[in-house]
Amino acid sequence: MQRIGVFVCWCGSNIAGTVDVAQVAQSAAAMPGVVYAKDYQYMCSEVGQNMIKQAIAEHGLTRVVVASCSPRMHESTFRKTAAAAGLNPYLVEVANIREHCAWIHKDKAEGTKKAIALTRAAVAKATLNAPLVAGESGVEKRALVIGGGIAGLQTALDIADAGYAVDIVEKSPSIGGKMAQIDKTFPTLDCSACILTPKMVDAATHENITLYTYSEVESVSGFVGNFEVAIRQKARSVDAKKCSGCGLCAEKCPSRKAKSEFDEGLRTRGAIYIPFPQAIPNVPVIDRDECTYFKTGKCGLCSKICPASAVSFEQADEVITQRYGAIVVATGFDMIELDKFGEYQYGQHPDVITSLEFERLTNAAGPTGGKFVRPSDHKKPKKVVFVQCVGSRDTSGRGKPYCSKICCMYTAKHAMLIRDKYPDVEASVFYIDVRTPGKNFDEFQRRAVEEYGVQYIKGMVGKIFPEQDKLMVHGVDALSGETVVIDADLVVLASATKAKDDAEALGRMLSISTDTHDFFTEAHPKLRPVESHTAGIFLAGACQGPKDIPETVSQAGAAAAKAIGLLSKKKLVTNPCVTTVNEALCSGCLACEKICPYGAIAAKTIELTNNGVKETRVVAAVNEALCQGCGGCTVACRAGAIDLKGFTNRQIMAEVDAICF
Amino acid sequence: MEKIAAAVRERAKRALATGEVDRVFAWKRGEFWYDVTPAVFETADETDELLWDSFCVANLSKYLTGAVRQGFKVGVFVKGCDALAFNQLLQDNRISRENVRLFGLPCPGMVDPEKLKKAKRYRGVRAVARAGDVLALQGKHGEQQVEAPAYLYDKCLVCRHPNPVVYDELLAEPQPVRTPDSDRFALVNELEAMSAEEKFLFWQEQFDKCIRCNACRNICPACSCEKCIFDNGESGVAAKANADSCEEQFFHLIRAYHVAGRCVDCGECSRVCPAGIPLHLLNRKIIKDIQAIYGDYEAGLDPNVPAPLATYRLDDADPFDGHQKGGKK
Amino acid sequence: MLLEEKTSQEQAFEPLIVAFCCNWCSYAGADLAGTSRLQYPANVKIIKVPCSCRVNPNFVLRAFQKGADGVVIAGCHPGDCHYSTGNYFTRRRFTLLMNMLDFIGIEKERFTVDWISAAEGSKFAAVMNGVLEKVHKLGPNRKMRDKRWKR
Amino acid sequence: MIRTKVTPTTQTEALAEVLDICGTNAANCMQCGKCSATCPASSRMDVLPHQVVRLLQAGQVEKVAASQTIWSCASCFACSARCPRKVDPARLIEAVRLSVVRKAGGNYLKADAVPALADEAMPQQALVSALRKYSK
Repeated sequence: MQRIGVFVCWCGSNIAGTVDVAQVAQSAAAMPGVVYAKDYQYMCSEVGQNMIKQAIAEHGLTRVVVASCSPRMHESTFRKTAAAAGLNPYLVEVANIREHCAWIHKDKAEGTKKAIALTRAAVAKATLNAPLVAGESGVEKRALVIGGGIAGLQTALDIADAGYAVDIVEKSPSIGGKMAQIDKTFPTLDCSACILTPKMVDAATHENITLYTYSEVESVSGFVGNFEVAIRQKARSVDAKKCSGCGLCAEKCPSRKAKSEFDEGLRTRGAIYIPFPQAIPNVPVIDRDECTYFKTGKCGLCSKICPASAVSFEQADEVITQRYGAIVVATGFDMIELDKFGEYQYGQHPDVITSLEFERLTNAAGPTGGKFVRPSDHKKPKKVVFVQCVGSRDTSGRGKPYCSKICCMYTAKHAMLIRDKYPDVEASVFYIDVRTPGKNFDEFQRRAVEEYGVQYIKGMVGKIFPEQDKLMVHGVDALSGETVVIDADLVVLASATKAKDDAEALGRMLSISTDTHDFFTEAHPKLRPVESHTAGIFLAGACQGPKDIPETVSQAGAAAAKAIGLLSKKKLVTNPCVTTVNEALCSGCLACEKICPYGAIAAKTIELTNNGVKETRVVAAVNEALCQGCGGCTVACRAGAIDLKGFTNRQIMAEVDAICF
Repeated sequence: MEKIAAAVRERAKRALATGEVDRVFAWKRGEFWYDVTPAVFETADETDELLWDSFCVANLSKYLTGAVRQGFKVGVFVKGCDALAFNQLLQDNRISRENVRLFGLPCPGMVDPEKLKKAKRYRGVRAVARAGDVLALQGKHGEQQVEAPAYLYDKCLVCRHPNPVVYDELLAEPQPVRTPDSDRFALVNELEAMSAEEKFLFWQEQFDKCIRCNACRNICPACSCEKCIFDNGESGVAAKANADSCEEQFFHLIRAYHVAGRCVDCGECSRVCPAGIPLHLLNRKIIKDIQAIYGDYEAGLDPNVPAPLATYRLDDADPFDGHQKGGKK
Repeated sequence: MLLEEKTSQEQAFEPLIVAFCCNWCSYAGADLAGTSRLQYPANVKIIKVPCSCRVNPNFVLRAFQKGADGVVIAGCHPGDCHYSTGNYFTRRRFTLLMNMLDFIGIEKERFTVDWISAAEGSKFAAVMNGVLEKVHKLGPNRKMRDKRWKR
Repeated sequence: MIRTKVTPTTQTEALAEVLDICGTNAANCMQCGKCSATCPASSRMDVLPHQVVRLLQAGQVEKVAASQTIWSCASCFACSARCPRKVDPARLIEAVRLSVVRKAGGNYLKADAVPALADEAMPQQALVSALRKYSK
């Protein structure tokens, strides 16, 4: 028989106002197994806690029930109290008589009755509580960063600087991401490459950082502190060890049809190519879908001319398996397709371009060598029209309902840069609202209007008609109530941002959740913005939601800090409320294994003697380090062979019985 | 049928004689002419007793669990429903495919002695021979021929799989399917249409008859737990005594729930129930719901397709989201 | 039974509702209902489970046996499960159980599953009030009840 | 012209009638002006479509009802097709129009009078729209 102590808290008048606490204590004293019952004003106070400790010692209590506020509030407090008195902390149960009782009922008799019932349930459960010991698991001192854009680079550098090994997995042939494509950055207008390239070099040369470019995460298993990740390094068809990066192959490659991803398709590249001059690693890659050798078996020119004989057509994908303590997801974003916005003529007319294409067009290293000309006839435009919110804040289904956040600023930047370099070019911006919250952001946008004379028009563009060599942009000035038309030479569309197409698939692989737009969800929108719901996996940058560079970098730093905090731990305490298998009852049907979201259950073969006959039998076995204690398997198990510690079938049934008493 | 029976006997004999298998699970004559009992044959000589006739209704698959575990190589005869059961046991890891030689027997439907009895065809019969759908009842006073379908088990009349869905070799020509699948839910539909009160009274009357003999459980190919939760004192739900009708409700609901998505609808539970409780209706209700809500799934057809309760879809029907607020999508 | 007697008995009917709430969403939602001082009748008694997928149909039937007039299971919204997939299984399991209860004549209204997030304190109170109202209309649950059980 | 101050309100019967007829929600509009920019008939309008929606948001149904706009709208639904917020300005305008013609004697045109007025060169779409618009 257990010796149970019940402690009823007044919580000042919070509970005592609607519950007769003395009567609860009195009724509790008569419950089976209860040897001590007491009420006190504040059980969580030092005096209250001492009262519990003293009672444990004096009355030899084997179980403690505290009837007080929600266990979400003070369960850990009372567990520590019990532990201090030498009792296993998991022998404590909390009856929630504040949030679930005192605060919702007005009638004292009714409240008291319910408080007694809840206490009875807690006593019944506590009777069946078993001492539990939290397990420990080690921490692999290595972090994985998925994505080699500015978010991933910053995270990796911060973690590496703290002294931990970091691997960066980047899908494309070079690190750098979207920021490498950008010409200038707002609101300071420094050159994007000038501030990014040093970071890329830092990452490439850092002794603690390993780069896996042209690679993808193939599978993830394990748990916080002990993830096991398989990384597929796609075949570059060039031996990185031999290659000197001279670029001769890319220059001589006769296949010239492929569109350069880096230049947003504004120019072509060879089948063997280096994505951009500052690419890291500076090793070309063969696009096997474009390469004549891979398509027909003929050519092989690159291989013949390579002075280092680095070209290797036989190279195959390689799968690298590595263990990590923490994972940071920094996969970034993309721009939406504009095929549903026919009225803007994008894709129909070469002089209607997206903002990212505009970045390449004005970049000194871009397809025009920095010369500001329009794509159709390479003439310098006289009038440029910018359209904001192309697909952003759109609930009609053509675009995305959210604000893409960065377009107001980069459009102001584009317009300002044009006016700065070419005062003879007119720039107009169609906008719905201008949103510039950020340090020096509004000043920046106002400067575009006030100093650079950019024409801001509140309103949208309804349609664009090409007329001779002009684009007639028909819009509205909503403020003056006039319809407007501009004979533009170039139209730049600020298309909405979106999550990466494969974000949801990656989320599933990592078992982290995504929102309706496939951005990864943070554990708490305010208080845990860089953690995912899965312990040990953190989020950085625009994969979590639209972000500009300063925000991305600060989130990357925050994610790094969280990862460092995790990696610096010697041991992680695991949740002791995990499932266990009673092998004698287990039939080995593995229904439990099939529904476990953590892969914590596996088959195990045991040998046993059944009535003198030797048998081998398959049973389920739980990896306690992987189990998170949801208990779903316990229901899948018909025989009740698998049970959840802390929430056993018997315990919950005892609660049901006590409530229905 | 007698011709096939000879082939069956011959095949079993050969399997044992050549050491192809260590044991053969089949049927032999019981005490009465209508009484056929499952039997284990260990030597070739014993197989003379082996038979295949219109009363071989017993499903042999479930007996495999013990023998296979002890490492024996077993040959077993399976009818259509038995093969579904075999697959279900396979899915539940209760047997291993490698240790079993499956002899498939297309089944013309089994004869229900109770129906013969009710039709007053019972008296004086010594043996029953069968050719196609004609039964020859041989008695003291000569032979009497009757149409077999009138005397088949109800479950055989709505049989969906007279031919085994899995086998190593088939020992006879395949049989045609008698009736469309929809027929088997006729009674379920009738019950569903009743009021809550009528339904409850119907089932209470049925469950009250239960004597907790556990025959339904023991015959069921999906009920193959090492130790049933109702036999386990530690589980908190164990109860054998018929103390209160509510316990029978509990038992039968949970029994049906435990085979949800795993029941092959062989109908054996109802056949063996000494109290005549139509237990298969509970199972069929679940089968009907699963098909309606989660799409076509038939337990025992393919052990590699995940069972409905072992999987989910993001866009599953949600009867509980009356508010349509909050959450994702 | 005299009419008067019947009415007084109906008035005296205090239904017992057992609610299983998942730790991460619905239990927190119930806490929020308390913190926001929202009212719902004292007849609802909450049992905490880690996830709605921890609720075994055995528990539901046990509650009915032992005298509950209604049973509620509350979990995170599908897609929001703390354990990522738990409530998808809850949804399938109890869709089938609810239909089965209905099939043997236990009114569907006595058994409720709902998705209540940690932020939905008001929804928690609304769901509980709704359940109470429905169960009040149906009256005491005498079906499935253990006859040895007395309240 | 003398400007009078208006008091924005959503609590007018006239507005309720209009919203009831069209079943769309003017509050979804964020005044981007896409409708006005798109409208092929805007040249004949005194009040632009986005201003119609704004006036309705503020409960100023009479101003819309008195405008030329509701009779200039060809109900081509280009605005509705391109509206990023699913506001459906064409239906709102149609609703105001209906609220006017439904008033006793408010019929703008009798159906019998149409053939004489019909223009051979007029596209079908406009013809049907006109019938819908003027003959309620």
